[in-house]
Order: sequence, then structure tokens, then C-alpha cells
Amino acid sequence: MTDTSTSQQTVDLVVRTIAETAIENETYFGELDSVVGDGDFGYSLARGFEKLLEGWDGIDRADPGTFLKRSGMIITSRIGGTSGPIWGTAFMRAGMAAGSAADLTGEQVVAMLRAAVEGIKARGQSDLGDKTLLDSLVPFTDVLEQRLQAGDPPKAALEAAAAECRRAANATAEMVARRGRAAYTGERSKGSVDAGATALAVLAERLAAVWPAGAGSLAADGPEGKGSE
Amino acid sequence: MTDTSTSQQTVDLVVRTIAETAIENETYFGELDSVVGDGDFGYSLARGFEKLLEGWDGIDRADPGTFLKRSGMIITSRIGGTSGPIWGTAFMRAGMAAGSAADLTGEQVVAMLRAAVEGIKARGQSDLGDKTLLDSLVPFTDVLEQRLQAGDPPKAALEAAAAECRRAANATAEMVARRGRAAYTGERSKGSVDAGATALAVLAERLAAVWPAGAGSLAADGPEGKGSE
Amino acid sequence: MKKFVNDPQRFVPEMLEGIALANPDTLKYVPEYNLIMRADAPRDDKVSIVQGSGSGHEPAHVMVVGKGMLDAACPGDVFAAPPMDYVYETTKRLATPKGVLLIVNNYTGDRMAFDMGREMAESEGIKVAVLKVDDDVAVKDSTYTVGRRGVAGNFFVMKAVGAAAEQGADLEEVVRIGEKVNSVTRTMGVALTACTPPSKGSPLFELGDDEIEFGVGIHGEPGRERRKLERADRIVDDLLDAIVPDLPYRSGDRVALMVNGLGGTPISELYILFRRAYQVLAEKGITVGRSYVNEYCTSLDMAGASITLVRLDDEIEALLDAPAEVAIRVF
Amino acid sequence: MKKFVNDPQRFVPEMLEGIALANPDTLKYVPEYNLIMRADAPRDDKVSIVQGSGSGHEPAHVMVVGKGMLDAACPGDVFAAPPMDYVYETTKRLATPKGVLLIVNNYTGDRMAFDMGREMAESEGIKVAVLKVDDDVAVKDSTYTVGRRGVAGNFFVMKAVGAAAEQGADLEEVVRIGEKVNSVTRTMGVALTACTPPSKGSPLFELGDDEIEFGVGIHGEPGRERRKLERADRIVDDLLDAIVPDLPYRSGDRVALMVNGLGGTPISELYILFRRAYQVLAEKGITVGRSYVNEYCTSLDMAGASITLVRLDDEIEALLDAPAEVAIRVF
Ligand SMILES: Nc1ncnc2c1ncn2[C@@H]1O[C@H](COP(=O)(O)OP(=O)(O)O)[C@@H](O)[C@H]1O
Ligand SMILES: Nc1ncnc2c1ncn2[C@@H]1O[C@H](COP(=O)(O)OP(=O)(O)O)[C@@H](O)[C@H]1O
Ligand SMILES: [Mg+2]
Ligand SMILES: [Mg+2]
Ligand SMILES: [Mg+2]
Ligand SMILES: [Mg+2]
Repeated sequence: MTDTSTSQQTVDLVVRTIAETAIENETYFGELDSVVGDGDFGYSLARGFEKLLEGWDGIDRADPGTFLKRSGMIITSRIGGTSGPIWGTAFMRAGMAAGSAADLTGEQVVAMLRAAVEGIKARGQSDLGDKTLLDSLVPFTDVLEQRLQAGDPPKAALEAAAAECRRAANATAEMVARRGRAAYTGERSKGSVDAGATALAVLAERLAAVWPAGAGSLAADGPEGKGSE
Repeated sequence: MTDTSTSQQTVDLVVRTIAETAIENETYFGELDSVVGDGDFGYSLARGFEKLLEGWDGIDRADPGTFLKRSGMIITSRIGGTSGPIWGTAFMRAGMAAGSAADLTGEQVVAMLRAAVEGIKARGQSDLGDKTLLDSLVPFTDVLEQRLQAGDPPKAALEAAAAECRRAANATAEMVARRGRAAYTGERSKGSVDAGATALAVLAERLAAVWPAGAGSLAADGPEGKGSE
Repeated sequence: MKKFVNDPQRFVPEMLEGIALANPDTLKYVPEYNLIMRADAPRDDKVSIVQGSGSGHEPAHVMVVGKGMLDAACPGDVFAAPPMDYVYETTKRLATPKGVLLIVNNYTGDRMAFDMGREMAESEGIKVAVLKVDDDVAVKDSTYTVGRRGVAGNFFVMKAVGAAAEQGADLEEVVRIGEKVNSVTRTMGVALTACTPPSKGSPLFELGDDEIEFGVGIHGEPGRERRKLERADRIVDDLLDAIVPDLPYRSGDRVALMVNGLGGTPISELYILFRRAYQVLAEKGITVGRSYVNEYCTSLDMAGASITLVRLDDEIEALLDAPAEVAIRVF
Repeated sequence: MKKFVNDPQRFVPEMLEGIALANPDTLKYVPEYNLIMRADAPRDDKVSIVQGSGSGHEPAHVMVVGKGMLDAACPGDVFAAPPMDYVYETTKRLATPKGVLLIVNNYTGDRMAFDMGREMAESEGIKVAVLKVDDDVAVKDSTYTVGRRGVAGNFFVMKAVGAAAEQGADLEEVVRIGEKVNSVTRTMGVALTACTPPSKGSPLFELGDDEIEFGVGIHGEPGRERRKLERADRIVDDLLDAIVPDLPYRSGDRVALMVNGLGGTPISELYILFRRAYQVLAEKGITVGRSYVNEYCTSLDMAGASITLVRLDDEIEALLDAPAEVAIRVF
């Protein structure tokens, strides 16, 4: 594995990109949830991440782990619907897995994603194959891990993982939903992709796109914040 | 004036034709009333005349006057909306004007129509120019009287009167409604014809069409009922 | 037509049958005359209160028959005044020594049916009075027209005379109260969509996707003007601009404020309208003493709402406050 | 979108403000948590009854806060479970020595928010119980899914536990009653049109002119199947064919029958459905002991209806019969 340690500055970029992308895609995410769900997914995420950005500068940045835990608490407590608890739990668990490290290695990032997956499973009483965001998050994590282990530079690894995430999200169209509102429609949930899984693909692609091209230690020459506030 | 005396048989034809035409035109009359009214005109007339036809054979036929009075009472008491009282009153007043004559002369028929007009005015507190059925009924009556006095055979007189009735009904489009539901819209009632006036034109045209061609005494060789029941 | 309906011609009788089945202990149903009446009516010790009107305005008026409100309602078909027979037969059945009050929303057909029905009942020695309701400010009153329409404000007239009659007021007194409430009541409505009469099977008029009918009638009659759809607050402001100066309602007045749904608008939106109306009145120094937010007088499935103001005094407020038990109050 | 709305993001808070303004003496409003609570709550001598759920189902649940019903409701945005914070803060504010009952319609988001809120409140020493409502027979229950949805039947659970709490029942007893009512309650709904969430601005799904969604959820989730529109009676028959055998309800049973409007359907049509349901049940030997025809749990402006049956016994019937005073009972 190359040295891909990640600083607070990078974590800021990641979380801010997720937030901004969710806000920009409010309508699209809502429409994804309209097919067999109730259409509120885009609205819930957008309002929640808006709240996160409102208090952005005041979030405790003692270390990336603390920052993620605090972000997760805000998301859990302020976003409604299923997404608030699910996404909040994911952020909190990732933060806990990060511990108090100032810079994160690629291995640590993968462990954080695995912790997020376990958190979602526990919170949602759900598993792979239930047609939820897990079905694109897990393949994303798998490929990211493989590529980093194979020595790919982080941006390339992320691009590969995002492509896999999209493929997996598209593949949810074949699945019958067993969790979430879509589950009530049984067989009729087939034929359309899961909103959460697809949203994750959009976020992954955006993250891969904004990730700085240079290889090597991100901690040293990390990307700048987008400063679009 | 030629001899155009009218028997009970003919009165039966006239009333039955009105009833059947109103029932056939339920949708059309309702649509006329939808433009600036409330759309129930066709339904009210159709249901009322259905009730008249239901008890058709049992209506007292002592003489045409009695028959029309009884018909008017059924219409008044069983048809709702504005049309029940208005049309019922017209039939009752016509019947009263007919007295107990067994056969009616053209002059008597015109007098009956005049009585109906006065009845409508009194019941509706309305007058010519208010954009109601009066605005086609009065011109119809005027032309019928002129033509009969000029010696036209009844069918021809009726055809001329029906044409005038249609012209007058179309002319109501220029008027501002001052009575009925359409009146609430004030200036906006302009531009569409009055439902009642137009319905009357349809009825007049149908009556002219079914009237037997032969001139002379209708009392003697009156037309047969349509027997379409 | 997207409706729960069997035979459109049986729409009204089937609805009335449903009402009767749902209220077996308190209501009686006489199918021949579309008559829904209190099971304990007529009562010798009170004036009977009767409403006619067309159907399609539910809960008005068949669903507000009950203790402290109407003693009977005998609606015509959808949007059609009842035939004179219904009025006459209902009046006969509701006759009491104290008399019968017929409440009439001011429409030609209704007035004719009730006037004729009254004449016939009076000729048989029944004491009858007719009370006219005409609260709609959308209609410009003029000697050339038939006057204003009766719309959702009729609720307050029914409630007040219903309470007075329950308390034993005589016919003259009940009429006085009804006229007084009507005289301080003003309403105006707005439609977002047209309604679909079951027998017509299609919308009564066409409204563009961004159009509203301002000052609409409760039968879908066109109103003052067709406008562009605007923010809820702006619509409320414009309605109040028409209503408030009409009486006028003045700073220092205490009012009842009703936001009435026209049938297709959910109650959540009605509260959004109510909020603004309350705020605007407060700015004008007018106190909302009683609040009414619900469907009271509808126009089938029309999306839309009306706002009604009633200027309160101690007498009116006490009557509005009196208890009532009606079908729609099922709980 | 044809709605009375200002800023779609302010839809829920403006509605709640309206409710608070209309009920100044009886309700209190805490904007931070979308919290509508009884002005006299919490009362030390009773269990507090709280509902969460998303908005868009009005009058459920914010408009049934009042004596004998809910002590508080803290809805999320339209169709979104409340954030956990709302639940936690509401529970803290409603805490009494006798405890707090949180009623949860069985949806993933709601269950998570309420479970987490409960955990947090319990960690501060507050006595809390969570009661799940899942009356929708449209959803086939299976170990692979999350179980049935809670829909209009939640009204009966709220009414019964509200009455019991008012009479001083303790938390365990209130839970027992709520579970019992839920266990004998079954519902199924049908949509004639889709609803339009204000923030989406367009219908949630497309239905053809002659199509209905059979077994629809109260958030516009698709149901068992899409069908052709049929006569009202036929629709009722099919709904009852799904509901009756499910418990099952049997000849000799006495039931409460609710016909609930989904928001855009006028009450006249609901009575047409009620009539048929009553007749079909009578044919099966099932007696309708209590009738409920109105809007109780809606899906914004969706045209449609649901039918609910509750098997009555003396205990349940007495609780349903107990008085209640809520915002929508404005009269
Ligand atoms: N039990 C669950 N576990 C994990 N993810 C879930 C679960 N239920 C739903 N989701 C995800 O959440 C998405 C819907 O989120 P949202 O619209 O906020 O929920 P809802 O409206 O159903 O409460 C789904 O597309 C799915 O990816
Ligand atoms: N006061 C009146 N006098 C005479 N005719 C009237 C009057 N008001 C309405 N009409 C006629 O009745 C027709 C409408 O009838 P109908 O739909 O039954 O009445 P509404 O629905 O307004 O009660 C109008 O087109 C008009 O011709
Ligand atoms: Mg959703
Ligand atoms: Mg009409
Ligand atoms: Mg009419
Ligand atoms: Mg939701």
C-alpha cells in the first residue's frame, strides 16, 4: 500500500463534498425515492447536510475521528426519515474507528468504511442483498481496499471504487427490497434501482472527481477546500 | 289565421317531444350550463321529464288545459334547481290559459305561450334582457303569432319561429346575465349563450321537425305519437 | 372521472343511506324526499331548523343535522335546489307548535322552492319563516342582480339559530338571531381546481396549471376573476382585502375566523392559510376570538378554500359556544 | 403544483404555527422540535401519550393532541420520520412520574428515531415505553421484511390509550391496552390519484385516468397492485375481502368501522363507501357498533380512502366512547 495518509483537511473536503453533492442532487435523489418509496430521501439528506454546513466551522476538529463523530451526531439528531439515523450512524462509526489519529492511512480509511457498514447493518437490521445503500457501499469498499493494497494511487483507487459502486447500484434494479419503504411493495420493487445505493454512487463519483491528482502523502500536500461557501 | 286547432293528441306529442328531447340532450344542456353556471341544468331537466314520462299514462287528460296544469305541477314539485319551478310554472300557466277547451286554436296557443312568459317573469322575478330562456321564448312566440296571423300553415309557422328562437338564443351571447347563477359572474357571463335559451331553441327545432306536414285542422288529422317508449 | 361512485344518479341517495346507517340512534332518513332528520324531531318545545340547498356541499347540510344544529336537511341533487315537494313534505314532518325555520342560501332555485314550499305549508296552518343567507362578498351586490350568494358563512347562521332553538327561543327570536349573524358574516373563496359533478363525469371548468379562480362560488361558478397562482400568503391577503372593508371589520373588533376547505384541499394547507389570516387581522387590530379550520361547506372535490369572518358580540359568541352533536363530529 | 403553500421548506412549521394560533388556550407549540403539546401537559397524575410520524397525514397526529387523546406530537417533515432529537426533547418535556408512551407507526425511520430517543431519555431516568402500530393488511407480513405498516388504524390505538391515560391507568396498563387494540385492528387503502409533496412539486407517481392503486400506503408507496377503476361497491368488496379474513372478523363480532379519506376525496364519497361496507359486514353477520367516516390519517392531497375494522369488546368500546377534545373538533 502506498502512503495515502489523510489529513483533517482532506476529511473536510470529503464531508463537504458529500454535503454539497447531496444538496445539489435533492431533486434527483427525491425522484429516485419516488418510484417505490415516498419521495422524501432527497429532501431529508439536503436539509440535514444544510444543517451540517450551517454549523460547519464550529464542529470540533480535535482530530478527524472526533470531527466525524460530531458530524454523525448532528446528522442523526437533525435529519429525519430513515436516512438520518442510518447516515448519522455511518459517520459516527467511521469516526470511532478512526480513533484519535491525526492522519489516516489507507488501511485506516478502509477500516472506517467497514465500521460504517457494520453500523448501518446494526441500525437498520439490514444486510447485503436487502436492496439498500449497503449494496453499493460494500462493493465500493471492497474495490477501494483491493486497489490500495495493489498500490494504486488514491485517486485511481477511488475512481475504480466509484465505478464499481455505480455498477453495484445499477445492479440493485434486479433485487427485491427487503428493508425500507420499498420493501412493502415486494416483487414490484424489482426493475428500479435503490435510491440510497444510487445516491452513494453519485457521491463516490464526485469524490473521485474532486480528489487531487497528485499521488503520495495526502497529509503532506492535501487538496484545498473548495471554498465555495 | 288558418284553422290550426290543436287536439289533446297534439298536446301529447308536444309535451312528449319536449320531454324526450330534454332527456336526449342531458349532457349537452349540462355543458351549456357549465360555462358560467353550475352544470346541473341538463341533469335537472332530464330527471324531471323522466318522472313526467314515468307517470305519463296516468296524467289527467280531461282537456289539454288540465293535462298541462297537472304536468306543470309534477315538474314544479319534482324537478330541482331553478328549472323545476320555472318550467313547471310555464306549463301550469299555459294550462290555465287554455281553460277547458277541447281543441285549441292558433290564437289560443299564442295566448298560452304569453301566459307562460308572464308566469316565468313572475316566478323568476326576471324580464326580457336578463339573459334567460325568456330571451328566446318571447321572440319565438312573436314570430309564431305573426306567421299564424299571416296565414302560414302551422308547420311552416313553427319552422320560422324555431329559426328565430335559435337566432335569439345565439344573441344571448352578447348579453350580461342578470338572473340565475350566471348573474354572479357579471361581465364575464358575456361571450357564451344562455343554457335555458339555447335549450329552448333545440326544443323548438325538434317540435318543428316532428310536426306533421299537412296543413289544415290538426284537431281533425293530428299526428301520431312517436311511440318510442 | 376518478371518484368513488356507483351509478351517478344514485350518488345522493347512496350518500344519504350511508349517513343514516352510520347514525342509527340519532338520525332518521326518509328516502322519498332526501330527508335526513333528527330521530327525536319534531319536538314540541322547540322551533325546528331546516336547510335545503343542493348536494355536493357536504358536510353541509345533511351532516350537521343533530342536537344544537339542524333538525333536518332535504337537499336536492348535486348543485340543484331541492324540488318544492321536498321542502313542503319536510316542513310538514318537522312542524311544531313553535314553528319551522327554513334557512335558504340565496340562490334563485332555492328561494323559489322554499317560498313555494312555505306557502303550501302555511296554507295548512303551519308556522313557517324563511331566513336568507348571503355572505359572499365575491358577488357585487346590485339592484340588477339577485344579490349575494350564501356560502360557507351559513355554518354560523345554522349554529347560532340551532343553539337558540335548542334553548327554547321562539320563531321570531330565532329569525332575529339568524338575520343578525348573517348581517355580520362575510366570506370569499378561491379555487385551485374545478370540481367534477358525478353526473357530468368531467371537470365543470378548465383551469390552467398556474391559474386560480378568485371569488369562486360553491357550485364552481366563476368568480371575480381568473388569476395566476400565487403564494398562499398573497392569496389570503387578497381575500381579506375583499372581505374586511366590506362590512367593514374594524380595529377593536372581535371575530370568528373560518378557513373552509372546498373538498380537495387537505387540512394542512388550510392551517397555512389560517396562520396568515390570523396575522393580518392582528396587524389590523382585529382579534380572532374563535377559530374554525376544516371543511364546512364544500364544492365536491374542488381544491380551494374560503375565508369567513363573523363579528362577534356576547350574544353571538355564547350561541357559537353552545354544545352541538352532529354526524361529522364522530369521534 | 396546485397548493396553498409559501416556501415548501416552511410547509410544516407554518402549518404548526397555524394550529397553535387556532388553539391558544389548549395547545403549546415548541418550534425547534415541531412539537405541539397540550398546554396543561405534562400532568403528574397521568401517563403522557406521544406520537411522532412524518407530516402530511393531518389531522394525524398534530391535530389530535388534546384531552383524552395525545399529549404531544412531534412530526418530522412531510413523509419523513422525526429526527431523533425531536423525540428525545419531546420525551423530556412530557416526562411524568407515571411515564411516557411513544406510539410509533411501524416504519424503519420512525422506529429508529423512537428507539434511539427512548434510549437517551431512559438514560436520564425517564420511564418510557414504545408501542408499535401495524394495521395495514396490504403488506404481506414475512420474516424477510420489516412487518406491516401502521396506517389509519392508529387512530383507535391513540383514542383508547388516550382515554385510559386520562382515567389514570399506569404505563404497563396503557401499553397492554394499546397492544390489544392494535391486535384487533386491520386496515387497507386504495388511491385514485397520487399525492404531491410540496417539496417535490409534482405527483409522487403516475396513475392512468382509469387506474387505481390497490393497497396503497399513506406515503403514496405502491400497494398490492395497480388495477382498473371500478364501481365504488366493487372496490369496497375487494378491500373487505382482504381485511375480514385477515384477523379474521367473524359472524357475531361487533366492530368499529372506519372509512378514512386520504385527503383529496370528499366526505360524500366516503359515505358511499361506508354504506356498502356496512351492508357487506351485515351480510356476514358482523355488527357495526361504532361508525367513523371522515379524514383521520391522510396522504396530503391524495384522492382515495381506507377501510379499518376494529373488533370491539366492552373494554375497547368504553375507551372509544370516552370524551375527547382535540383541535379538529372545532365546532
Ligand atoms: N433498514 C435499512 N437499512 C439500511 N438502509 C436502509 C434501510 N431502509 C432504507 N434504507 C435506505 O434508505 C433509503 C431511503 O431513505 P429515506 O427515504 O430517508 O427512508 P424512508 O422514507 O423510507 O423512511 C433507501 O433507498 C435505502 O437505501
Ligand atoms: N330568475 C330566472 N328567471 C328565469 N329564468 C331563469 C332565472 N334564473 C335562471 N333562469 C334560467 O335557468 C337556466 C339555468 O337553470 P338551472 O341550471 O336549473 O338553474 P341553477 O343551477 O342556476 O339553479 C338559465 O340558463 C336561465 O335560462
Ligand atoms: Mg423515503
Ligand atoms: Mg345550473
Ligand atoms: Mg343548480
Ligand atoms: Mg420517508
